[in-house]
Amino acid sequence: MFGKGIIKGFIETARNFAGSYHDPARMVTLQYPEEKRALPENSRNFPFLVFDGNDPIKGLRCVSCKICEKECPPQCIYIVNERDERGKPLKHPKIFDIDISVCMSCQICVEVCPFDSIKMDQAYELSATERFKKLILHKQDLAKSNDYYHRIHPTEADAVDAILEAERKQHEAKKSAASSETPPAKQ
Amino acid sequence: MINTGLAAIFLWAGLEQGLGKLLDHGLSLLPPAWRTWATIVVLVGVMLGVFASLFALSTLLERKGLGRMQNRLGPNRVGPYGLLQPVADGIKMLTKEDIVPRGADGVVHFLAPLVLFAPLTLSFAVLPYGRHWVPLNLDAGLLFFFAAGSASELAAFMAGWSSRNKYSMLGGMRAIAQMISFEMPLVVASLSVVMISGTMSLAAIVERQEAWLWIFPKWNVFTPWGLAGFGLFIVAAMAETNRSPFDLPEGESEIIGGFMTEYSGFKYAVFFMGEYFGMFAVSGLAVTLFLGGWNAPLSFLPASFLWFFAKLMALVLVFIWVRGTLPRVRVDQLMNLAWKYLFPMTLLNLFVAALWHYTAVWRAPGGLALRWVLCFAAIAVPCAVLARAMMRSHKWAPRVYRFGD
Amino acid sequence: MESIEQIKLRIEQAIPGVILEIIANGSPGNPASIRVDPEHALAVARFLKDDGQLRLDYASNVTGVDWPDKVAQQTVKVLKMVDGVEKEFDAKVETREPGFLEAVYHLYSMELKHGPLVLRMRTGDRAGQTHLPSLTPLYRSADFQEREIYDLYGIIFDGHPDLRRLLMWEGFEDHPMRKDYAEPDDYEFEPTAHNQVLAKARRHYPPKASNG
Amino acid sequence: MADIGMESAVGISAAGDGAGPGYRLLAKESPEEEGRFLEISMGPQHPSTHGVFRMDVLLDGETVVRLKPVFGYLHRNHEKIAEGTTYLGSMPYTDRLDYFNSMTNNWAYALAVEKLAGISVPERAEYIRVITAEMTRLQNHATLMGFLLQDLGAMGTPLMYAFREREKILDLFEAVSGSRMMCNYMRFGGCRVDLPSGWLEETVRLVDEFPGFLDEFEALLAENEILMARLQGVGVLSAALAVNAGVTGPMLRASGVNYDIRKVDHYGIYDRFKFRVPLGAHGDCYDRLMLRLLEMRESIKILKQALKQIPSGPVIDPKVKIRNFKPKPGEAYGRIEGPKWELGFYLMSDGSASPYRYRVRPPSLINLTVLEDLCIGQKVADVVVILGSVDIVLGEVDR
Repeated sequence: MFGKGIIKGFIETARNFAGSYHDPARMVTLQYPEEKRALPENSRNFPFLVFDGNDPIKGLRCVSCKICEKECPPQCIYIVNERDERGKPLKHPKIFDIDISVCMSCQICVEVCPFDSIKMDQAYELSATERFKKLILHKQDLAKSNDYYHRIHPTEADAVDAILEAERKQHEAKKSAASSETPPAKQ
Repeated sequence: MINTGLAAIFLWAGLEQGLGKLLDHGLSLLPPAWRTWATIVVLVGVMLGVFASLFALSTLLERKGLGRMQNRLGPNRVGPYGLLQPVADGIKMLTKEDIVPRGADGVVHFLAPLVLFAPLTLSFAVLPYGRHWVPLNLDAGLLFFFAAGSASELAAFMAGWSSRNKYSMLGGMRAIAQMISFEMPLVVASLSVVMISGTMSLAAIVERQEAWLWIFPKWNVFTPWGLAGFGLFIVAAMAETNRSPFDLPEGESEIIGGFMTEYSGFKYAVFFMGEYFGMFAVSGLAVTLFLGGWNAPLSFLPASFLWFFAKLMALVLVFIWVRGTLPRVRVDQLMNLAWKYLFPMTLLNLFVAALWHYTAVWRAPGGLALRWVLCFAAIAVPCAVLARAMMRSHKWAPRVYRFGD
Repeated sequence: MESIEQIKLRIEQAIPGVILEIIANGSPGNPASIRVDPEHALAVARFLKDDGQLRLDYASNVTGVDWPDKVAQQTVKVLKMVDGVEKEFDAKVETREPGFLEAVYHLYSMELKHGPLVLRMRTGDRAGQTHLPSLTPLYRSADFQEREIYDLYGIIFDGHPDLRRLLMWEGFEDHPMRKDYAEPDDYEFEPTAHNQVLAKARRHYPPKASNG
Repeated sequence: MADIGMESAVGISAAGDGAGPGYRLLAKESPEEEGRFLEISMGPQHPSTHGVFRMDVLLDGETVVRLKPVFGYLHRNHEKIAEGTTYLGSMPYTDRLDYFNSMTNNWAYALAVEKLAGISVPERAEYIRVITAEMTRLQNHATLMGFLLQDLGAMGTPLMYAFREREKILDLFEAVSGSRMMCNYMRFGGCRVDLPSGWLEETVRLVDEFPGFLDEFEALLAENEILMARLQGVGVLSAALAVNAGVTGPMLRASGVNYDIRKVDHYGIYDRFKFRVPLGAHGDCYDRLMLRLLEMRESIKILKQALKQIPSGPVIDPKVKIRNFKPKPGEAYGRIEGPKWELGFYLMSDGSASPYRYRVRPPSLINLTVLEDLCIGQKVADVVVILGSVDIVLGEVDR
C-alpha cells in the first residue's frame, strides 16, 4: 500500500517518543556536570609521573633517561637532567614538562618507559584560559602518588608493583650475593 | 477527575461569554469616535500577544518533542523543565549582531522580514476563534485569507534576491516555485468546503458544522470528501509553510539556509516567527474548514475558543511529528507532487463533494453507509492508483538483495 | 596468479622492444616487482589488463617514491707514472649515482580475485626528466593518485587528463614528499616546551635589536 | 571491460565545454551562454560536506552540469610525518586518518608492518582484532546511515538513534583501549593489552541487542516512500566504472561486484567465519544505504561466532620489540576491508627505525574519483546525498 513506509516511520518515532519516558536504555544522555560517568579502568587522558613515598619530587621514579622524550610522536615532552656541582648528570629530572595541548594521549611514553614511572592519568576537566601557563604541566603538576595510581588503574598498578617488587628482590639478591661473595675474594 | 474537568470547561465557557460581554460593555462606554480605534488596538494587542506566546510555546514543544522522538531530553536548563527556553532564545536573538552583506540591496533586505510578517498577521484577522469572536468577519473571509497569505511568497523572493548570495538566490527561487505551486491545491481543497457550505465567510462555515449525530459532531472532516480534502489540505499546507518534509527553500543540508542564509539577529527571528505564524494561520484555517472551528468534540460540551486553540495545537504537534520523522523531498518531486498528484486529486475531490451533496436524498436504511462507500471509493481509489502509477513509473520499490560468498 | 618471471616472459613476447627488470624484494613473503621502461608502460599495462589469465583490472595503490642522488666514496687503486715508473696509488673517487623518482602501481584483479602485481616506473632524474606516461586512461583509479604524486613528488604524468595539484594549493612551488624538501619558514609558530620547536621559533622570530 | 572511465571523465565536453578536460569555466568561455549557469562553491564551510571539503559546482537551474572536488584543507602530510618517526610512532597517527574507524586503521597498519617484518600474531589477538573491527563496522555503518538521512533532511532523528547505539560501542572501546575514538590499540604482533574482565560479556549483550536497533532503523527507513524517491536511481554507478575507478567497499558491492577483501585475502582469521557478502544490483544510493544495513547484520553473525570461539592466551608476540624496531630492507603492501572500503598501507623499509616510504592508500579519496560522474545531471540536492552515500572522512581524504 502506498504510504505504508511513511506510516511505519511515524509509528517508530512515536514508539521512541513514548519509550524515552520509561526506557532508560533509550536515553543515553548524561546530565554533565551534575552526573558523571564512571570511567573504565583503562581510560586514559594525559600522562603523569608516579612517585613513591611522601615527597612528590624526591620520590619520583623517573631517572631522566629521556626515552619517552625521544619516542613521543608529537614531541610534547621536554626533559632536562639534574646535574651535580661538577656538571655530572644525576638520575633525576631537573625539568620535566609535558605540553598537554600538543600531547595526543597515545600512551607510547608509558609503553616505552622501562622504569614504570610515567603513567596515564584520567583527569579530564583541564580547560584553562592560559595556553602557556596552564597547559604546560611541570614536574610538580605531573607528580602524583602511587596511591593515586592504584586508585585510577587498580589492576595495572598491582601488576606494576609486583614487577617492581620482583625486580627489587632480584636486585637485592644479586647485591647480597655479591656482598657475600666479595669477602672471600678479598681474603 | 472527569467531573472537575467538565466543571472547569463549563466554568470557562461561562467566563468566556462574560468576558466578551464585559469587553463590549467597556468599549461602549467610550465616545463613539474612539470606539473603532479602541477595538482595533485591543484586538491587535490581544492577537499579537496570544500568537506570540503560542509561538514561544510551540518552539518549546517542538524542541522538546523532537528531542524526545530522538531520545534526547531537549532543552532543560533554563527555568523549570526548560520552560523559559523561549525567553532565553528571544534574548539571544535580540542581542545578536545584525549582519548585512556588503553587496546586499539594503532596503529590500530590510523590508523582506516585514513583508513576510505583516500579511501573515493580517490573515489572522479573519479566522473565527470562537462564537462571535471573529476580529474581522468578512463575507469573503477565505478569499481575504489567501490573498493576504500569498504575500509571503514575495517576501521569500525579496530575501533571496536581495542577499546577493547564491544559496539565498536558490532558496528564493525554490520558495517562489513551491509556494505558488502549492497555493493551487490549497485553494481548491478549501473550495470543496465552500461548495458544500455555500458561503465564503469563515464564521458561517463553522456554524454550518454545528450539527450532531447523537453526541458526535458532524464536522466536514467526518465526510469522505472532507477527510480527503483535509489530508490534501494538510499536505499542501506543509508545503505552503515550508515545513518538513517540504522545507526545501531553507533545506539546510543542501543550500545552507536558503533565503535566510544572510539574515541574523532580530531579522532572522522575524523570519522564524513568520514561519510559525504561517503554520498557525494555515492550521487555523484547517481547523475552521474541516475540524469544526470552535465547536466542541462532543455534543454535551460547550463551545469555546479553547477548542479552536486545542485543535490548532494538535495540528502543530502533527507538524512536529512529521518533522521528526520524514526526510525532505527533492525539488522536482515536489513539483510533481503539487501538479500531478495534489492538484488533480483536489479537483476530483470537488466532484466527490458534489456527489456527496446530491446523494443526500438517499434516505433508505443503509443509505448513509452506501454513500460513504461510494464517495470514499471515488476519491481513495484514484488516489491509490495514481500513487501506485507514480511509484511504478519511477521504479520506486522496496528491493531484495542477493548475497555472494 | 602466474609467477612474476612467467609474466615477464609473456610480456616480452607480447610487446617487442619492452625493457623489463624484476626488482627483488628483501622482505620475505612479499612479492617482487617489475620495472617497466616508460615508453612501453602503457602497452604493458594494457596487456596486463586485457590478458585472459591476468585480467589485472584494478589499480589499487599508486604511489611515488623518491630516491635522492647517492654519493658513495670509494677507494680505488690508480696507476700513475711517477718518474717513469708505474706506481700504484690509493685515490678517493666520489661516484655520484643520480637519483630518480619512482611511480609504483599495485595491480589486482577483481574479476579473478588475485594480485598484487607491482609495477614500477622510473624517471630519468629528479630535476629535468621527470616525465612518465600516465596510466589514468587505463585505470581511472590512478586519476587522483597520480595527481597526488605530481603534487607531492613532482612527477609529470603525460596523458593525464587533468594534472593539477591535489592537496597543496595552486601556486605552491616545491614538492613536499621529496626527501630533500625543506620546510619553508613562513608560518606562525606556537612555541611549545620542546627545545626543537623553541629553537625553530627563535630562528623565526629573531631577537629584536636593542635600539628598536 | 571497456575504458568507460575516461570517457565520462572528459564527459564534461558533452555539456558544451568543448575545451576538453581542464579546469576552466564554461560560463566565461562562451559569451552567448554567459549567465546561463550558476557556479556555486559548496564547502569548505557547508553543513553537508562532512568536513572541510569543497565542491565547485556548476548549475543549470538546479541541475549539476559540472562538479570539481577540491581537496587539501585538512592536509597535514601524514606520510611525511610518518617517514620521520618510528614505526610505532605512526600508530597513533593512523587513528586520526579516518577517525570513525581507528580500530581498523590500526589493524591495517599493523598488518602491513607484520607483513613487512614477518611477524605472526597470537590466536587470541586475532580474535580481538576481528571483534573490534566488526564492532567498528557496526558503528561506522550506523552513523553513516544517520548522516545520510541527515543530509536528506530527516532532522537528525536517525542520526540520534545511530549515535545512541554508537555510544554503547564506543564505551566498550574505551574500556578496552582507554580511548573512545583514538584507540591506538593494535600493536605489531598483537594488541596492546588484554581485554578487561567482563568485557566479553558486555559485548555479547551488545551484540544480542543490536539487531533490535537494526529493525528499528529498517522500520523507520527501508520502505519509506520519500526515501525511496530520493535515493533510488540517484547516483548510479555502473560495475565497470566502479572497478575501473578503484572504488571499493560497500560502494563497489552496491554496483554488484562481489569483491570483499575479507573473502579474497582471508587476512587475519576471516576464513574461519561463515558470513555472506550482500550485493546490490542497481548501484544507486539506495543500494549503498541498504547494503550497509545488510552488512551490519552479517557483522553481527561474525561477532557471534568470534565471541563464542575466542580462546585464552597471550595477546601479543613478546618477541616483537617496542623500541628500536627495525625491519629488514624490503617493501610490503597490507590491506584490509575497512568499514568504509579497502584501506591499504604501503611500507618500504631501508633497515632503519623509521620507514623509508610510508604510504596510505586513501580509499576516501579514491572513491571520490567518481563523484563527478555520479553527480552530473542530478539535482543540487542529490549532490549532498551522493556525497553522503560515498561516505568520506576528510581526515583520510586529505591526510
